[in-house]
Amino acid sequence: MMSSDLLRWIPLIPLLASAINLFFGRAIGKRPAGALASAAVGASFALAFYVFWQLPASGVMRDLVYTWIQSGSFQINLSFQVDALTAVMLLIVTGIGLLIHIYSLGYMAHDADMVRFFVYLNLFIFFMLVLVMGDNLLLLFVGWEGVGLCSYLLIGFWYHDPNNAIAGNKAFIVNRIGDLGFILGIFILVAELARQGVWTLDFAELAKQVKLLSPATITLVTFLLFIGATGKSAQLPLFVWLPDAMAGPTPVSALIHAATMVTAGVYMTARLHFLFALAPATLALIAVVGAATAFFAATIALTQNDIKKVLAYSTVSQLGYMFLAVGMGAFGAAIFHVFTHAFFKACLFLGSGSVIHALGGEQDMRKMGGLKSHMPRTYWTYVVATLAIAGAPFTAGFFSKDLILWQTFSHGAIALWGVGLVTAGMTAFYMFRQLFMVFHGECRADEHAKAHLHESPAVMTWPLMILAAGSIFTGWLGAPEYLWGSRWDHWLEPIFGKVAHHGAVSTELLVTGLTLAVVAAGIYLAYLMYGKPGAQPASVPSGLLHKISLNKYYVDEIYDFALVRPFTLVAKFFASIVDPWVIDGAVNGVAATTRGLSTIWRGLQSGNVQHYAAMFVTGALALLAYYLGQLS
Amino acid sequence: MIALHNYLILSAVIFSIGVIGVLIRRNLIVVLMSIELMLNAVNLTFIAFSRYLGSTDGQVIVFFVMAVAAAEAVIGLAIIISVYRHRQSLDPQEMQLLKW
Amino acid sequence: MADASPQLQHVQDKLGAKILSASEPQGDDVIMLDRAGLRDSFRQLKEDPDLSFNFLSDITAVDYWQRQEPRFEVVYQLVSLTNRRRLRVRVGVPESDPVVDSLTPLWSGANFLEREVWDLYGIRFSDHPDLRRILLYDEFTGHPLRKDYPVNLCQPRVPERHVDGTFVDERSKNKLQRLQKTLAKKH
Amino acid sequence: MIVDLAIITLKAVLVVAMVLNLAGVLGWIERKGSALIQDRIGANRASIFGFAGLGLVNTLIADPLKFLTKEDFIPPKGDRFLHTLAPCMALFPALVTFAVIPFGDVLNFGERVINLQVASLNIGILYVFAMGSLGVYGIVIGAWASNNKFSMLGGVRGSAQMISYEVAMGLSVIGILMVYGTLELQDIARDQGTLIRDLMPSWLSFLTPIVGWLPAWGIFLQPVAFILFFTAAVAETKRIPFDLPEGESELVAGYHVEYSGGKFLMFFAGEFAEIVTAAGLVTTLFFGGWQVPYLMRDGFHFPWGGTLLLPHLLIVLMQVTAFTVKVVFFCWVQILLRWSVPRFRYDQVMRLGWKMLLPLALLNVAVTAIWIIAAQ
Amino acid sequence: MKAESPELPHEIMELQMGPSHPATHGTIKFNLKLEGEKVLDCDVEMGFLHRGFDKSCEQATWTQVIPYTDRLNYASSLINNVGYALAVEKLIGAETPPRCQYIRVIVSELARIFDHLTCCGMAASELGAITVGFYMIEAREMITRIIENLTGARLTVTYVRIGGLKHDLPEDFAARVAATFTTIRRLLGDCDSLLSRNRIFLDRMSNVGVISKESALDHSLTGPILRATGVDYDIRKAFPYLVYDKMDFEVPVGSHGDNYDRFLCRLREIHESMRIVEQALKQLPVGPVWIDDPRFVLPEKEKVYGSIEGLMHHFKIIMEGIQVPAGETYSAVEGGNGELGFYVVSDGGGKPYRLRVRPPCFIAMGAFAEMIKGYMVADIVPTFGMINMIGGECDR
Amino acid sequence: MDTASFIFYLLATLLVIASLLVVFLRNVVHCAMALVTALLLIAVMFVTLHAPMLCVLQVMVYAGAIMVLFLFVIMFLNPGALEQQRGLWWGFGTLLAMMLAGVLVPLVATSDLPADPVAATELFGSPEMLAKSLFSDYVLPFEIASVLLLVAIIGAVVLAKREN
Repeated sequence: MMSSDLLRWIPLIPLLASAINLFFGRAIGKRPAGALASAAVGASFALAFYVFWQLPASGVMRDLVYTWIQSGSFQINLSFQVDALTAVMLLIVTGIGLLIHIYSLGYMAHDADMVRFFVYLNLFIFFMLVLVMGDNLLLLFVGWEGVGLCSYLLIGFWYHDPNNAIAGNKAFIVNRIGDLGFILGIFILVAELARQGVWTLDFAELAKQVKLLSPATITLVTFLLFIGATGKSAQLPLFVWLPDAMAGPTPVSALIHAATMVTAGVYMTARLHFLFALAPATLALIAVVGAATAFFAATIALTQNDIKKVLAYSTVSQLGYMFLAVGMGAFGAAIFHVFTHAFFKACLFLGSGSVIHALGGEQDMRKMGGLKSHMPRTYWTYVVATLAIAGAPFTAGFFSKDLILWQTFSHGAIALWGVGLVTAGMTAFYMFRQLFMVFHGECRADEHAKAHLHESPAVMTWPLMILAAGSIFTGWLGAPEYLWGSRWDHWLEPIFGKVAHHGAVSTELLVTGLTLAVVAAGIYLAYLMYGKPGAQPASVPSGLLHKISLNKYYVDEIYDFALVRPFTLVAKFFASIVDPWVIDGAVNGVAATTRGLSTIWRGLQSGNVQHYAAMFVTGALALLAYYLGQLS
Repeated sequence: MIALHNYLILSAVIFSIGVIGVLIRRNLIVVLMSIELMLNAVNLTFIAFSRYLGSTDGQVIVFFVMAVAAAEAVIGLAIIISVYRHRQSLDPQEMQLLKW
Repeated sequence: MADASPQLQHVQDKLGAKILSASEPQGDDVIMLDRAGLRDSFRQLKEDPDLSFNFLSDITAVDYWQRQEPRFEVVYQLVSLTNRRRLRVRVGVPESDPVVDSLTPLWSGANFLEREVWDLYGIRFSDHPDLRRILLYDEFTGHPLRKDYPVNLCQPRVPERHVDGTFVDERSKNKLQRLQKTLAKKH
Repeated sequence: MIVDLAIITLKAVLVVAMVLNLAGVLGWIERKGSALIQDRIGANRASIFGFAGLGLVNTLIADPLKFLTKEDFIPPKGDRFLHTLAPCMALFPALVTFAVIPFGDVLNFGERVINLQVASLNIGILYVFAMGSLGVYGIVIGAWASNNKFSMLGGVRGSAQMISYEVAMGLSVIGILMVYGTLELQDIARDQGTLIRDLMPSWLSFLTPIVGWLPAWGIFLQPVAFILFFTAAVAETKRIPFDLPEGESELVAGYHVEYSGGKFLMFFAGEFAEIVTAAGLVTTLFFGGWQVPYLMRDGFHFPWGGTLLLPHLLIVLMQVTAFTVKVVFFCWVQILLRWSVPRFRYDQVMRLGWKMLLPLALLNVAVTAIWIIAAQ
Repeated sequence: MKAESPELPHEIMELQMGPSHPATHGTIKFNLKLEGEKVLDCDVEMGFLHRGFDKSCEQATWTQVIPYTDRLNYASSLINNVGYALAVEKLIGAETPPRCQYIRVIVSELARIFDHLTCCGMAASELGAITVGFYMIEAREMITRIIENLTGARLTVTYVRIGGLKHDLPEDFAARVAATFTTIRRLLGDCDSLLSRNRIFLDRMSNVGVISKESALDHSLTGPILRATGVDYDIRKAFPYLVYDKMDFEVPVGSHGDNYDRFLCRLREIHESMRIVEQALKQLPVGPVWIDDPRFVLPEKEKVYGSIEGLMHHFKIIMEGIQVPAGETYSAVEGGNGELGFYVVSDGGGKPYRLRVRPPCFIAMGAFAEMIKGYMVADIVPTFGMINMIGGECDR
Repeated sequence: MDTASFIFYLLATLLVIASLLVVFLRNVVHCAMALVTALLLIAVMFVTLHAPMLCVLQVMVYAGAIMVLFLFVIMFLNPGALEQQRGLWWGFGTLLAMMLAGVLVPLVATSDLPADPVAATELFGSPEMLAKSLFSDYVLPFEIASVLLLVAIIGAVVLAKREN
């Protein structure tokens, strides 16, 4: 284990920048403030890269800042650690973060509150880094809550529109439900370990001591932790907040709600893999939830018309894939998908942002089309990213998704694999649907928007291009054995152990081929329905299923009907009956009683300080006398 | 040599005398001064313990007590001035706004 | 009167009937003013842009006891700083009703000067804000610059006045009381 | 044991006698000095059997005699006890402060090594401030016990002024303490025996030929601190331009307006003793104390090479003389100041203390700290 | 006793400054209302030095009044002499010979220098700059010596007579004056460098005791206090008397009306006065110093001792006084502190029927409360100092 | 009786007397002066307990600053009248406090405490030692104390300032 004071600066630099912008941002101006924020993340990225480079093959770097909580033998440090897993996450957070900061310089250039935006964004980076770098569960939880806060702030960034504020609230509340599970899990974990005489929340220590726990406890703990993950990572049934979160600025959607924060659940499970690995029941549940989420979200994405909503549901779907992998125990594959997904999804979001930017805020795909010629760079990067997410061969998505599907298949979960396969096809379909609706065909935008069509500035397109490149090449790190082999698994080996390879290469190839076929079918279908010259994207046949999908399975309505309404009713009942009669009655009754009694006792309340002091002394006297009596 | 008891008894006596002042004096300034006396009795205890246990901590705490006493005196006297401005009196027994 | 200087003529034209008489002894411009509406006359002298006697130099009085009627004359010295001219204003005040309009509303400087005239001549000034004795002490009887004030008159001795806020100790208080008693016996 | 006690007593008596005598002499010097400045003759009336020539001696005796034979007036409504106590409280701190000021290096007397300082405290300078802060009581109590509004105003002014300037004074000394790294005044005085070239950091060695020959006196190392300290010290002695508590033309004589005779003499002597103490402090902190440049324990060692060995007693004598001369010089500076400048107004004094001296002192501390770190 | 008003009366301290207080040189008393050290209100109580000047004059012959005038503003007694003589001469209708007029100008200006040096020096020393005060007193002492040499007295000179002067200038007068002025200029230079640009002194003087131009006129202020506010009202220029119209001098005016401007005005007036004296000495004509009118002029001593007519003449003038024609007049000169006016009423007898002095510092004290309100206790010292209240003149 | 005991008992006697004077004198200024005396005696006691630094601080801070502040306020308010008669309450309060002493004294007297001081090193109670302790182990309380003082200053200014 290495120790390095360097680590603390990785999160601290963005925090400092955030503080500087918070206090002096207005003074130093919008652009310098943005540049400062970007530079801070850049510095963090450089440091992270340096750390990544310096990281010994099997080593862990650690930086103890100070002891945070010291209570008996229970000690929580404010300390950071970097191991292989964290290093990857670090690079994702700071790297993608940097690109998105730069992109935001262009995207937010006309916003009056740009300084505030960067304050939040830097703060988010800080918390995300705390989340991934914390060496104990409590610190992780701090980061977890911190990113939740930043997410809330950024979703409601344009708080003048009440809908945005409501979306922010929704995200926050839904996350709370998950967090409740999460913190309960932590409590139970601490309590159970403490019963065994171990007071710790350090990951390293936990990994050693986890054997002390009974299987039932582990299952309970992991289940509760997973509830937290479903909240943060938008899994069934707590996914509803993510699509609404698109109310925030697009760079936020790209950074927080696609690339980094929502993958925190995956990261958490991976970080605690030693715990989850001991809970097969939870893993099974995770797998089922993951697959179901993937499928379910994909079906919704098929019909959405809002460019960002499609991407949002696609994110939920992809997160489902990740959890599917987790459920299979293939943590490495899950993290790999997190990694590749970060690139192409960020690219897609930023591309959509570029489109929205060009169209002056228009998000409805039915009012787009034919943008290919107007925005060539955006278009081509978008194509690359779409291919990647769809799983076209030799793109990043191909490798990572294929790995997950293969792991599922090879673990024998054929049913789940089937779901995944269909989802892959649907992914290809809705992504290409989107591509065709946005960039191909005729332009359906209104005249005013048309006149302003333009390619985005270089600060926005350059990140796009870098991300597009990443969407292709990052996958090559994790190529299957039949190609050049996975460096990825090798890298994560010290954490997750050696990846076992079941099944024959031929089977694997067969499965891959099957996947490709389904994907190709999806793409073709999309072409037929939306991309073919003469297709009318706006008037696609509508049936019951389509309607259900378009309305997102009425999940919000169901929640509203099943949960919110009853709650409101109960609340109304309490407000109109219980509160005025029972509670107020009790309170008033107590007050009346008190008043009655106090008429007797108020003689003591002379209002004279010295009388009170005398009573105080009398009390102390009594206590001391009692103590003296005990002594003798 | 003097035992630690002696210091403690002395400081207990001083403390009790301070309590008398707090209880009976009808001038807020003297009440505040009595509180200072009580604080000093406690300080003496700390120093005596520090000496007899060979630990610095007692002295450090007395240092902090002094800082707090300074703050307390400043605020207390400022309050007394305000009170005097409004009520033209320093008698705590005349200040009975808290009386039911 | 007929050969009045242009300046004096001007003043006469402006004030008209208020002027009882005008003369120029030793080249000074002197006017006698009517006691009634005195302040208005002075206001006109001060504020009329043609006259603009804006500077009150002095106020005093003369007691012509048994020489002329009215017995007192209050004498004002005015200066016009703009025209560089002086004007002396005399106002007759009868002994029976020694009251003159105060000029303090017009010139703050008149405050002390009128107090002095009151102190020494006993001429009162109506509307004066603070007509107290100024040079003499409060217990002084009579007004010494009147011609009928005997030069060798004895004035009452007065004990030390106790002013709130000064410290008078017991010993001095007893002394004072003794003094007051002896004084009371004498009078 | 007995001998030690005797030596300490002797030192104490010597120092108190020196301070008191110097204070008395200063009374005469002030008269004569002001007369010198103002083209007057000055005090020339005190004579012994018609012989006025020995003005110093005569005045030294005549002044206290005159005071002591005057009526000791206590205001009838004043507080008799405190009125009597106050002058003692004013004089006492001024006298005892000198205990920690060294007036020479060690005196070797056979086997015995005598430290030429009454009390060697490792908290030396803090003791000075502690005693200084007690000096306020003389003023406040005297002012209150006189039961006079003018003295009350003077007392209020005095207490505010002294507390304010104590802060500035304390902070200005911090720089010196940082440089010499000790609170003990004898050590500070000893440290000033080195030369600047010994303290010069290597990256400033090119300056050594220019200033290296200077002794490492506080004035060269902490010039700003000297100005601040001296200003605050003058303010602490309550003399012009800081004589607000007395403010003779506005408050008559301020806090000692109701004092006469012997008690007034004590206030008077206290003020001059404070001058001497202030001069002693300035000398010790900034002007090498008893150090004679280049004079080491065995003789002169000149920076340009020469050495002149001297007998021990002569060296001690030179040191004590040097100290005395420096102290007298700074007393004279204060007297000169008193006759040269007008008096501040109360608010101006406060403004100077809190808005000028205090920030400057803080800045000086910060700069010194940076310098010390940089020099390491 | 509970105070109902939000004003906090108990915090207002009543302080009685004077009549024997170092700041109130001359006897005067201020009843101050203080809030902390801030002056809220000031009531001036005067009259402690009241001698009954007016009443005394009514009992003395016209000539016997002259020593009384010495004691008005004793710092500039020569000006008082001159002012009184001018007033009586105006009533008589006599004009003195040119040499007499020149000498009167010279002595007036010497007295003015004396007065201003006293004022500035005392103000400085009251502010603690005692050395500067002593320098100015030293300069004043030189003037005193000249005056002593001329008149035989230092303060109460009684030099001017109705219709002339006690005697002509001594032989070496011009040389003495020249030597003295050199020294005074050097001393004033010292004072200037020690004081006028001294930061502490500036802070104490400037923006203290401010009175506006309008308020100053309203309060009938004259002299340096009025001129410091920017009004160039100087009797010597506005209503020239004697031979001031033949002199080349400036009237220094200030701009702020604060103590510092008053101080500077007085300092510059000293320089102007020295210029006037030098000019007058240069232009001094030869001739008699008495008017040629036996009704008012004492006969020469030889005649008094040598002839019965002379003796009778002398006896009549001394015992009955000169017979001033009945009438009344007002005549003003520029005194040290401002317009020094004499209102003279004669009933034709040998004694004044009424003699009124317009005392400039009495009137200035009327404005003192206005000047000091809102400033601090310590500001009373320079403000009062720059008014230069002289008890003899103020209370008479 | 050895010297140390003699000094202790002398100081203790004086201290008790001074404390009683603080509480029972009727004139506020006299009370304050008695308190100053008590504080100085405690400072001396600090010296005998090897805490010279705190002795100086006691003199500087308590006697030199806080008590001057008290005097300042007493003079500022200058409550002319002496305190009113105390009546019954007087006896009751005194009795109560005496009872407190009656409990406290046996309580501390019977506890098991070291009878002899630990041999003090040269550095014990010196500024260096105090400073080291203050700026290493107690640096956070130190900072908090400084913030507290700042707050006290601001609070005092706000409280004592007159509204206009």
